Amino acid sequence: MSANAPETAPRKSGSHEPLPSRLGWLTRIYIPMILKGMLISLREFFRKPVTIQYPEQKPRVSERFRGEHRLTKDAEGKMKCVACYMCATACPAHCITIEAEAAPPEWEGRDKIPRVFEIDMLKCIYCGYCVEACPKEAIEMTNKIPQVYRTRQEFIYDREKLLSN
Amino acid sequence: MAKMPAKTLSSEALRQFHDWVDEYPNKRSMLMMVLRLVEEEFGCIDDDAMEIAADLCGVNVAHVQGMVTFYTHFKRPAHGKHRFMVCATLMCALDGNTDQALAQIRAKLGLKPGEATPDGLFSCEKVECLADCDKPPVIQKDDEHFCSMKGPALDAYIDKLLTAEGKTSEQYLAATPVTMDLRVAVLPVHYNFEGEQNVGARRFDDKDPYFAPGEGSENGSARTTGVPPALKTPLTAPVAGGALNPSNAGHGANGTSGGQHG
Amino acid sequence: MAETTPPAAPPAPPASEAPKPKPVVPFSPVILKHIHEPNAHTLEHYLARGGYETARKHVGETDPASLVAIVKDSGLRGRGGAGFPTGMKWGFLAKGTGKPAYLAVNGDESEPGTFKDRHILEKDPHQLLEGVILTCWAIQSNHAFIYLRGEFILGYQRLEAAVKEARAKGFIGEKSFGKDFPLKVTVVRGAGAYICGEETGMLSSIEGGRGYPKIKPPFPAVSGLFKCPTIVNNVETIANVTHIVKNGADWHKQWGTEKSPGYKIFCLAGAVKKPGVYEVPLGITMREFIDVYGGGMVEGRTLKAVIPGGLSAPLLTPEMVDKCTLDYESLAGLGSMLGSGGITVLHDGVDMMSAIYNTMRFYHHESCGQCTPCREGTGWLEKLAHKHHAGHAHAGDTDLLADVAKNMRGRTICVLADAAAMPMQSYLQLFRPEFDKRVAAPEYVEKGRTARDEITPAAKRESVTHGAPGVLDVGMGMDRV
Amino acid sequence: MTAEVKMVNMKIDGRDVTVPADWTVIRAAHKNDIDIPHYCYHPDLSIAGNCRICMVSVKGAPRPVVGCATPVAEGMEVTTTAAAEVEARKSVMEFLLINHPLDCPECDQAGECKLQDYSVDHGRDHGRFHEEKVRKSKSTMGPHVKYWGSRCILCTRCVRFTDEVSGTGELGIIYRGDRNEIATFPGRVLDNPLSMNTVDICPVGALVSSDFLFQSRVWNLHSNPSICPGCSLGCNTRVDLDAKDQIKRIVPRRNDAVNKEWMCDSGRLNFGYVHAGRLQKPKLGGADATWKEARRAALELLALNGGANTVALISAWNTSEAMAAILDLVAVESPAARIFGYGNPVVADQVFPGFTIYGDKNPNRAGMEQVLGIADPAASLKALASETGSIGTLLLVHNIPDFVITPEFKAVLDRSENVVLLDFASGELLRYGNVAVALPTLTSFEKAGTFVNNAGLAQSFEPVMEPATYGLSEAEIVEALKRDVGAATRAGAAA
Repeated sequence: MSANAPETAPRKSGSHEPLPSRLGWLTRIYIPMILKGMLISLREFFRKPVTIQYPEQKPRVSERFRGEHRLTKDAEGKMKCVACYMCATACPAHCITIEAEAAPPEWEGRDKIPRVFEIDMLKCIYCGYCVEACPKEAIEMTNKIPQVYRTRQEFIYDREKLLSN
Repeated sequence: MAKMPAKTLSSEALRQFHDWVDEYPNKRSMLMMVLRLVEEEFGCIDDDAMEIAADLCGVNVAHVQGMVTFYTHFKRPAHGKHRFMVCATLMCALDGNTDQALAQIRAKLGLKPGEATPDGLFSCEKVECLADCDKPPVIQKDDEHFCSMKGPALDAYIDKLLTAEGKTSEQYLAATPVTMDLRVAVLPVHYNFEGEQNVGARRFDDKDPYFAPGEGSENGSARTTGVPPALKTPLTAPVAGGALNPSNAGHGANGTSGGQHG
Repeated sequence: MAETTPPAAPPAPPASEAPKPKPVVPFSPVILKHIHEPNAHTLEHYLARGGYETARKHVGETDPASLVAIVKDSGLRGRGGAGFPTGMKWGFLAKGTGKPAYLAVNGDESEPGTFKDRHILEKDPHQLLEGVILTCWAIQSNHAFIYLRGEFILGYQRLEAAVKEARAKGFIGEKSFGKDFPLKVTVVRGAGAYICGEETGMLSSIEGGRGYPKIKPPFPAVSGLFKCPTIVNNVETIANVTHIVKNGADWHKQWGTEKSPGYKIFCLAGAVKKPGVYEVPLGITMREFIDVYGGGMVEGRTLKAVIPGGLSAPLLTPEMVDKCTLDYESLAGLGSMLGSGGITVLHDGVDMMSAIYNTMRFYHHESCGQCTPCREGTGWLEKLAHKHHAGHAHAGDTDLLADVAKNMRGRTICVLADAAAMPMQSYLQLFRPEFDKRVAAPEYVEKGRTARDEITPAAKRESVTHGAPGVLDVGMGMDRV
Repeated sequence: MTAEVKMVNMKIDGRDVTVPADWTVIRAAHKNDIDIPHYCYHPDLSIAGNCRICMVSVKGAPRPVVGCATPVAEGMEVTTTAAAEVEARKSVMEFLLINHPLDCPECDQAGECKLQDYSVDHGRDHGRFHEEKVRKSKSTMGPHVKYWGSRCILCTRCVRFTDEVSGTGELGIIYRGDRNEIATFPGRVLDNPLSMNTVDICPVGALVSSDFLFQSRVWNLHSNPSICPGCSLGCNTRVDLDAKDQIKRIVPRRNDAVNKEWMCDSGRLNFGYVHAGRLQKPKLGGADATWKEARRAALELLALNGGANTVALISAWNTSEAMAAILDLVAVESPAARIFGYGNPVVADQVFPGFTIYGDKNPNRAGMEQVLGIADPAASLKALASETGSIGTLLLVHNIPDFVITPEFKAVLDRSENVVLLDFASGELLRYGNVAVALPTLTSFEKAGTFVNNAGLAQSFEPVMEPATYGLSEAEIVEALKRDVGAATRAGAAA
């Protein structure tokens, strides 16, 4: 027993008598309460519903909602990602797969781009660490709610999908 | 020396070289003077001249290239036949003396510092102290040294050169000057050697006599150091950055000596 | 052939205005005595004025140690810039190493504002050569190198000719002056590198390398040229040797001050009426030198500052000029240095920001790039000075200048980093208000990341192509190092 | 120690240390586990003293000095962590980084970069340089080396390497001041057989291997020590593998008695055979078989006539353990069999001023001499080849990648009626019609063993990775065969 627990009258050990009820008789017959509940339900029939018809309807989400990922592009339309593996390193779910390759020679000032950039959305926990880790601001989270697909393969987003997401 | 330079030294120059051999404790220490010798012999120090100097002094040609690019007064192929070096250090630059000389050269030849005329006859550059600080501005033109070289003296001198070359000032003013490129040619970074993949660890199959018994390399012989590989891309810009762009002549661009902050 | 105009003849030294308690001895130029005579560079001219007599008398005859003693007694200090006592330096030469000893004469007069050696080399090369012969005998070296800067074209031709003449006459060669003293004199030409004026940088250049200074210790006197004991002296120092050996140590000491005996060639440039080279006794006042020898300031200008010892010497304000005498100690006391004796007078119309920017550009261009602080620091100083010059410096840039200059000092192999940092520190100390006037923008910190992100795509592309790959937008948490 | 080495006593950070008199401060400190940061200093190269990061304070000196160039002296007192040198290092670190592109995300060196390490240890946490950086060239130096100029800190280790160790001098410094770059002469390339050492000694990401370029981030690799089987020197190596146990690169491991810190390019790059062209399963007459079937067939062939017409032909690429195991097997199974050795043909040594690549491309020739008593594998094979008459069973323990079948070797094969092949590769040998049984073995990266190098130094190594195939080491195969024999004997006895 903790030291600062309030002191109460010691219960008689071994007593099995029920404690007296503190509810009044009106309450104990429950009918007014049932009526009250039904009234609330009835009122909500005429109000605007708070639920939405997902997935036909999409919810409005916060600006800071962490939805599906997107790979960003620079002013010239080239992907910003340099395949530094920072996101993959930071990812607690190990859902990011990157394979690097040399950037095309005509991309001035760029050495490396991802040949493969895949995110397994089934593994992803949407923590946003990848966005935090990115030194190039090349990955960000959209406010798209994760989609539903029929096969597991479809949940693996590749580079092109992420770039156009 | 797999690649033989296209040029050869004249017998006089070789005699001069052999005179020097006794003067120096070793051949390497003759390099400064040998570079002067080949510069005089060929008019400037180009790649062939460096090979010759390296051969004479028994040093690696990469070292000679390091020497030539370290010392700013060696004449390179990019420099004009008449190379104007205008002192731009404080004592000459005070009271606008350097600026005046440069302005005069520009008015006559259309050259800004760091530029050469398209025909390669004239070039102009800013250099650091030429050690005649009491009579600014100091200009060195190749092996000629001039004090207080501004105003009519400079104009007359340039006119004299123009006449000797059979050119006129107007010709140059109408032409677009070229930026002097003193950089060293290097292979671009995306260059791949023969049989090389861009990525991926490969089996090592060249140059090692054991691992390359006729297959792998087409001619069956291992490549040795010194034979330049066939280039897929022309041997020009070191960076995919176009440092030749005149507007780039900002802070310390590659090797454009004196061309800074034009 | 272009020819320099002969320098103005040094005026007769004023009779008696030396503030020294020492008896005033009238002084007439010693080394520069004949430079404005035509054909002074020829052997005939030199022989006619008693040339090579001293060398003939001593080489192979006198005990070398006694020559060293004479020079040591004379108190001759190195004229190249550091002012190290020459005789003492000769005494440090490692003996009994079994390796040959070398003499390397530093004629790479690269400090801007200095042009004295040019006159010795062009007008009186035999005088230098006799000094070389005597020095070689004194330090028992059989091989002397004379390293000239590449710009001394006439000087090289005349010195080379002089060496040939002396060789033909038997002054140098297998048997110098017929004595059993083989001596080789080799002239090496530089090609435009300030750093080769630094003694070990010059040795590297003579060895056929890039002019990279070497780590000291070991000092050249122990392991220098080709890893052999080497004495490095300035051209003027060596030229002095003949006169000191000829006339004795006391003769030399009759001029100058207690610690800076003798006379020295000073080069005067800038806003004076009569710039040029002047040989004066050490210890005369700076004012006297500027007003009497230099003929005073140019018309309509007043003195703003004086660079007393070549470009790297800290500046003197007019008040300091009044207190200054031309000797090593006085200038050191004023926080500057006598250096190589290149005095540049800046008038009141000089924009100090322009001057410091020019100075910093010089050091940036001339840094050899061997040590990190100098290689990177000189460029940084230039860029910051350029911002002040162009008037778009940020608040804090001026303090940064001071800090960068401080960080460069004393952390490199040679003193070029110090030579670049010293004028910067001096300008900052003396002309700080002019720096502050050019500060246009608030501090960087206030701009922060968002400001950077607001760069328009076009501007960004522009900077990307101008900057190094990936310079602009690389993060890793330290994005603006 | 025959020569008397003069020792001096000195103090580093308050610790009394005794070191040889010709050492420098940094070497004395490193020897005593006191870390002094350094870029240009390398124990096997000359002293350049240009990076200026190894600043230490020496009692009596007015300002910090560089540890790499300061000789030790009796009674010297050095501090490495006092305010003066910490401040000096901080400023040097800042200077090093101002023109550095900070492109760590794109740089292969990230994760093993001295700039990163020392920046954390000695640098400042923010930058004060807002100006435009100096641009430098990026270039391909040679077939295996690329150069990123703007990352270069001009420590000149690579230049000193080509001057002093490889002696080929392809590299030089060009330009001046902060425009300095490393470059080859136009038309010449850095293609000496030791070129990739420059990548190793580059403390930053300026020189990178074009073979490892963008292959992996180094923190995703795991490393294990090994011994290079490329030649008879037996360079000590570190094998870096990725998460899928694929070898990504091989780099030298310091061993002053063998290879110092160098290694040849060929040894670094010759690991392709581990992951490709492997013999995956035992083969019986050209068709896949189970281990059990293959073992039974092998035993039958070996035991033919008590081994009277059996020859064991063992290559000098095998570990000493494998040779001993085979010897063991032969003794049990075919006591009358004869044992011969063979190996790669020996070519001329490639001698460099600081390193030798041996022409004897057999890692364990000395081990073969010790275990099998065959000093010259080539002569041994020649002796076998000069015989006539058929060989009943040839137990061929091969394990040589990229083996070129010589006429002599072919003659031996042709004379053999049945060949029992132990090899890891599914190469040309397997296609010989008379290879009756082929048992997959393991490469030296996948098994433990010992190579004895040409100096007689036995170097043991452990597997660096899980086997890539269903192969077994020779010792395991022999063990299983012996078990089979035992089982058969027991069964026979029971019957």
